Parts: sequence; structure tokens; C-alpha cells
Amino acid sequence: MALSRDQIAMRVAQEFKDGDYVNLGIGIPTLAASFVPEGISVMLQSENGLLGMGPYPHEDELDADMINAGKETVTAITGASIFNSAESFAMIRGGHVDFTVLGAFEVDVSGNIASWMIPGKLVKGMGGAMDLVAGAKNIIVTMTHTDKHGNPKLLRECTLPLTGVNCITRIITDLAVLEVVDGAFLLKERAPGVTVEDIQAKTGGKLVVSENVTEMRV
Amino acid sequence: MALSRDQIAMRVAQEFKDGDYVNLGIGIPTLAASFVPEGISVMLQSENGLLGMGPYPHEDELDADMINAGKETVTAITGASIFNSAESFAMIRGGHVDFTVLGAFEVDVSGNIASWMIPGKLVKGMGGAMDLVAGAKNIIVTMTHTDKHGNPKLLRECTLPLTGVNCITRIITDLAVLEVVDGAFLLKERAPGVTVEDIQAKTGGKLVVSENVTEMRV
Amino acid sequence: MSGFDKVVATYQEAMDGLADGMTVIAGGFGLCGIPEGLIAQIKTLGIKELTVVSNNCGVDGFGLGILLEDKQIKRMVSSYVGENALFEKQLLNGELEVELTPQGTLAEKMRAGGAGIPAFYTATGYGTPVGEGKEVKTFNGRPYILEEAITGEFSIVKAWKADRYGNCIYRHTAQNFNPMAASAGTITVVEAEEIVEPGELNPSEIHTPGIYVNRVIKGEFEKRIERKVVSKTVHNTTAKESQ
Amino acid sequence: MSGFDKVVATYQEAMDGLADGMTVIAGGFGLCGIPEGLIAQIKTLGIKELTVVSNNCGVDGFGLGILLEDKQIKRMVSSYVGENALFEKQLLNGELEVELTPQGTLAEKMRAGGAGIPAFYTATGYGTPVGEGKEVKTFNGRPYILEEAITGEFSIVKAWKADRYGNCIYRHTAQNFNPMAASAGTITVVEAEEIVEPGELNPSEIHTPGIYVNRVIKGEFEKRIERKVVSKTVHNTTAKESQ
Repeated sequence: MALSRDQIAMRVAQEFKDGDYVNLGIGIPTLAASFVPEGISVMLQSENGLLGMGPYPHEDELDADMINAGKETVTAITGASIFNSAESFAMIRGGHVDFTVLGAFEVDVSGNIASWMIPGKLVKGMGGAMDLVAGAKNIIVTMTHTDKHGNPKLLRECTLPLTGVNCITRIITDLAVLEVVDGAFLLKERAPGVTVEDIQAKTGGKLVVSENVTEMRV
Repeated sequence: MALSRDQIAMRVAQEFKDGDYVNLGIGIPTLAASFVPEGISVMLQSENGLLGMGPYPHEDELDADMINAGKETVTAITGASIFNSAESFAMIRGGHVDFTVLGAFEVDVSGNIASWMIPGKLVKGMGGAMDLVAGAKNIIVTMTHTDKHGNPKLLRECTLPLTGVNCITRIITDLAVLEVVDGAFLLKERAPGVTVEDIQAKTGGKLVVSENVTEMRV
Repeated sequence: MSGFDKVVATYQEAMDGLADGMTVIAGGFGLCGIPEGLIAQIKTLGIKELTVVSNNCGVDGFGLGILLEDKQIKRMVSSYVGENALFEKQLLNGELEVELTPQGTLAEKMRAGGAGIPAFYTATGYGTPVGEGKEVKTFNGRPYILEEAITGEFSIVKAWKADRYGNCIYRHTAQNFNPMAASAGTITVVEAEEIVEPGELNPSEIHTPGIYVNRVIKGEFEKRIERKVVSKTVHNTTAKESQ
Repeated sequence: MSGFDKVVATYQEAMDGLADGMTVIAGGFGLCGIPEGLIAQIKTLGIKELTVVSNNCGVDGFGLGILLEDKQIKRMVSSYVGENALFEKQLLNGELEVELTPQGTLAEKMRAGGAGIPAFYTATGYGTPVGEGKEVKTFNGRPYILEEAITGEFSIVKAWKADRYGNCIYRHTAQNFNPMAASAGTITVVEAEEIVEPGELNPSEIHTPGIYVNRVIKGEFEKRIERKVVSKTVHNTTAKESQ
């Protein structure tokens, strides 16, 4: 059965190692912060200039000068640092952030990602997404395996304008965990109750099935 | 009569306007800080990361963490700021420093300057000089008009490796004040008791005499 | 040090010299750390045909959004826009141009503008619409695009505390783009919550040295929150560990 | 947050992994703000064929100068060198190479290395020996040269206070090249006068965020003064006005 948003986030959080600096996009990626495994600490980077982002504030902690990259009110953890936007993206672009987790409209077998623009719809901008996919050491894309019409979002070649090229290494969907290897999606894990054939049918680009496909632990 | 070092410095200080940010090189330029005219304030930038450099410290103020670009112990004035070297040269390169005053071996009618390297002698490096001549809005060269053998230092074309090209606008020597205009040295002021002919004889590059050559006030 | 006293008393003095067609670089991220009074003054002045460089364009009726009301902005350089209906309408009408720039590239372009770096290479945007028409060069086997610096006739900046010499510090994440904006304007105007005397700020804690600043004015700020999100749970703020 | 505790107890751990032929980027300006104990550890390790990137190379018997004694440095990238006799001798002997780089370009190259900017244009050095062989491009009628970023296997940094997460602040002009060095090393080691607990440093006053730092060690510093100059006159420190 397809995973819930929380379950996808739970699987994402299993990627983190103790001591990782992580930038989480809006949506499912942000949920991953709630499922960091026992004994593991990660520090959250918010690209508007905060390293060590904490939970949302209580009513009495609200501060207009303390927001995250989604413009939401936040707190800082003990030991956080705050800096300007150039410094923040120096961290990102310079490869100092260990993980970036973000959503996408499409990814393809070349590791390209399209996540910011649907022609014909109003374009609001890429924000920090292009910098993040160009800079982070490891990028994880989280999304549903297909769109709401059932069309594959893992493609041979992205059809939408790109956010970045040749940058995606790992994709975690509601059906599977895949890596981008040698011009194909390498299937590593499948959601409980989902068959390899289901995944094959819902994947647009070339799929290579790993010798040992395991079940996602969620 | 040729001016003393102090007199050259005194003439340099007359260039400053109230509110100027100034970077002074080692030697005569540094002396200029002592002759800033009444009613005028300038703020000194030291390229190792100090804006608002003060006088040398008293013995009881000595602090190894407080030095100037010449590696000498210094103090900071009230209202100073201290920053890293990249920020310091962002200020310089970005044209935020109003005046740079520095010495030179040679200058020429194209506004080129040679100040850091004499082939055959040990080369110690350019330090911040190349950044300063590339960045400041106004550069004043202070030097003796001739070398110790009496050879001109104001030339048609510099013979030594350059520090910067097409960047010098004003030269203040022990004999004269000159500007670099249209491929020539424009003589604006002469030292008391020094004739235009003296200056002409000691200048290597084309000299144009201003219609109204005044006497340097020192 | 009278020549370094940059404090002005009125918004009129603060924005004196701003004219039609100029480029204004504004600090702020969303509604956080924006020079509210300086923006209001630009509206009052009725200056038109502005190019505004800012990560966002405010919201309907607040922040840079108020400059849309009388169509004062011709062109917007931002990473994320369209948080307001008027912006969308003017964009679709062709009354407003937008140059979308990745957030990190935008920050770096402003910094470069202030630092005398005319252009730099970045991997951000290579192979995307952002990279189209830009020079490409490969370093260590990876392709990068050339991005040029941004400067403006005016920069408007919001500080927490500024001293009379223009030294500024920013509060929490209201820092964001403000230091880069401060460095990139020919005339940089700082609107501060508090003006202090020189010496009250620790020299090593100053975010923007006064050399970048031309005018300082004390402002009153509404500090509107764009997205108020509150936690209902008890939490400690030390770690993201197994919450 | 155990995964973020970067404090190590010994200099051996601090410089673990350093090997012959590596590039070491060092903070400091002259003898001000130099990681004395980390330099001593490199000497102890006897690592050879190093490329050292630092504004200067210390003096005879102190600072980076001690690495010359056993000819550990193959190549020096600096803006100003030769404050010591041994340096001069090895340079003239051909035992040591020097790449002279303008001070501002050196700082920017380190920053670029840390910031993922592979190269940038600067006017500094155009038309001089520094510009020879470098790409030239004209922006707004002015020629600029292309300078590439510097990164290193190790960066050694001297902080005033560092917390366990690696957040650093520097004292006075001992800041200098240290923040850029910190950003440009694959492994960045900070030697601090004092190690504090997370939370003791104000987040907005941190000069180097801990993300750039891999190891932190508490050092003891001699802090030698290179040029002690003392004023004999009575002065106030408020202004350079008509002294």
C-alpha cells in the first residue's frame, strides 16, 4: 500500500546520520524533522539565515524577527547561529550542508529535477531551490510516485523547466526508494504491500531492479 | 626648496574632505594622519580589518590582537568597526574607501604605478597595494620627485613591474603637485622656491604646465 | 567626527535624490527586516519606473507591495514573488516585468556589487531557464554559469541598532539580505529601530560597517508577521532529537 | 547533540589525517590570530611537501616560520612574505616556491573556495605580473581578470571563543583571514583560547558558524607581538581631528 506523508517522512529521516546538517523543503521534507531516529541528532539549516532551527514558537515566544525560509515564525535551538543570506548560501553552495530534502514535480534518469515552474501557471519563483540542488552533498527528492491523474513523475526526461541538472541521487516516494545510477532508476526498496511490477508500471524512465529489493521500514 | 617628509604629508592632508574614509600606506602617507586640517574628520581604514584606526597604544593598552596593516600595535577610535579580510577588501575593491595614499617607485603619464617589486631584489609581495590601487575612488601617490641618484620617478612609461594600470590621478612629491591628464603630467602646484624649470628637468614623462601654477601651502 | 554623523531627521531627507527610473535595492525576506518607513516614503514621493531588487515584493497593502498600488515598479528582481493579487494582475497585464533569480545567486550578486566583483561563476541555475544565454565555463569537470553583480542608485536597509556613523547590527533573522543591500547602493539609507551613539556597539559585532551607509533615520515599525505558526506542544529548544 | 560536539583533547587528534603533499590554509595576519599549537603540531608530525596558503609566513622561529626549519613547506601562497631569513634563503635556493597573490584577492579566493564559487572577476592585478596568463573580460568598459577559488585539505584557524558545536568568534583584528580559512578547508580545525558551551555565544554575533568546523581544540597562546609601537603622547581615542 502507498505510504502516507508521515511514513514517507519517517523513511527520509532514516537517511540522516548523527551530526548531519540538513535543509528541509516545505511539505513532506519538513515532516522528516519529527522522525529523526533515537540517538541521532541533525541540525536544521533554514536558508534565510539560521543554522539550528528549532520548533515553532509558543504564543508567548512569537517574534517577527525570527522566521524560517517558509516565512513562518520559528525558534532557534541552543547553539544556533544566525547570519546573512550571502553567508547562508555560501554554506549551501559550498557543499557544507550534508542533506537537502525537497519535493519535485518530476525527476528523470539523468538526475535532473523540475520543481519550480509549470508553464501556463503563474510562476512565483525558484526561491532557494536551485541553489540547494546545486550545492548540497546529498539531495533527496520526496514526492508521490505519480501525479493525481496517475501519470508517472519519474521520467526518462523531465518535461518541465528544470531546477537543476544531474544532481539528484536518491528519491523516496510513497511506493519506493530509488537511486539514480547510470541513466536509470535503481529500485532499492518497495513500500509494504507494493510489488516491483506496480512500481515498474508507474515509473516513466528506465527502471533497474536491485538484486535485493527490501521492504521500506516505516 | 624640496619639501620635508612632514611637509609632503601636510600637503596630502589638505586633500581630505570632512567625512572621508582614507587608507594610508606605510611611510609618508601614514604621517598625513597627523596633519588633518582643523574642522575636518577622516576615518582611517586599515586593510587587515579595522575601520576607525586610532593612534598607537600606550604601554598599558598594548594588545597583540589589535594591530594595523603594517603589523604595528594600534588602537581603535570610538565608533570603529572590525571585520574579516574579505569584508575589508570588499570595501576597498568596491570603491567605498574615498582615498588611498601610497608611495611608489615610479608612476607614468598613463596613470600606471610601480611600487612593489624591483627585479633582482628579493620580492616580498604586494600585500594589499594592488587591491588598493584597483579599488579606491581617489589615489594619491606620495614620493620624492627623483630617486637617490637624481633619476626621475615620474616617467613616460614605468620600467618596473606594475602595481596597477591607469589608476593614478594625483601625485604629491617633494617638489610639486601633479595630476595625470590625457597622457601627461599636469603641473598644478610647485614647492616654495622650486621653479617650473626645476620640475621640468626632473620629470621623465611629458609635463604640461597648468595655466595657474600655485605654490604649495605647507 | 561631524562629517560622519549620518543621522537625518525626516524621511524626505532620507530618500532625497530618488528619481524616476532608478534602481532600488531593498533588504528583507518576506516581511521580515524590511525598511517600512523608507518604502512608505517612496510611495509618498510617487517615483515611477523603478527597478526594485529584493528577494520578495511584500504582500497586498504592506511592504514593497504598496509600491504596486500606483504602479511605481517597472521591473522586479526577486527569487520569489506573487504573494499578492495586485502583483499577479500587473504581471499578467504586462505592466510589470519580473527577473527571477535564485535566492543564493541574488544574495551573491548584491554582495559582488558592493565588493567590486563584476561577475562570478556559480553552478546554480546551470541547465535551467536561469542559465539561458549566460556564459558557461567548466571548472574541475563541472559546468558553471557566469552571473553579474547588482548595484543600485539607492539601497534601503532595515537595522535593529545603528550608530550615528552608520554602523549597523541586525536582529535575529531580520538580518537576511540587509547587509548585502547596504553594500550595493550608491546611496545607502538605513532605517533603524534605535539610533545609538558611536561606541555603544561592540566593533567586532557590527554587521554593516558605517562606510557603506550614507544616511540613517530612526523608524517606527509595525513588524507584521506573514505566517504566524504556533506550537501547541511542550518542547525544549535544545535539539531535534527523537521528538 | 552529541554528533555536533567537535571538541578534541589532543593536538594529535586535531591534525589527524594530515599527510605529505596536502594543502593547508591558515588564518592569521602576521603573527596576529595564528593557530600556534596547530602549527607546532604540523612541525611535530614532520609532514612534508605542504602547500601553505596564508597571508604571511610568520617569522624566524615563530608562527608558520617554524615549518621552514625542516623544509616542510614546498609552496607558499601569500600576499607578503620574507619577514624571516630562512624563508629568503630557501626561496633563493629554489627549495621553496612562492605564489604571490594580492591580499584582497587572496581573501576573496578563500571565501570563494568556501562558498562554492569556482572563480570571480576582479580588477586587482590587471596589467601587472599577477594578471599574466589569466583570462581578461571587460565589464562596463573596464578590464578585469579571472581569479580561481582556493580550497585545501586542511584549514587551521585561531578563534577567541569557540563552542562545542564549532561556532567561533574572533577577538579584534585577530579575525583577519580566519573566517575565510575556516570556510575553505575540507577538514577545518579551530584552536581556541576558550571553549564554551553551546548557547554561550549570541547567535547573531558568531563570526564562523559551526557548520564549517570539524574539530575544536583548546590552545595556549603566546601571542607574540611582531611590531610593538607605543605612543608617548597623551591622546584621546575619539578622532583623527587636528591632532
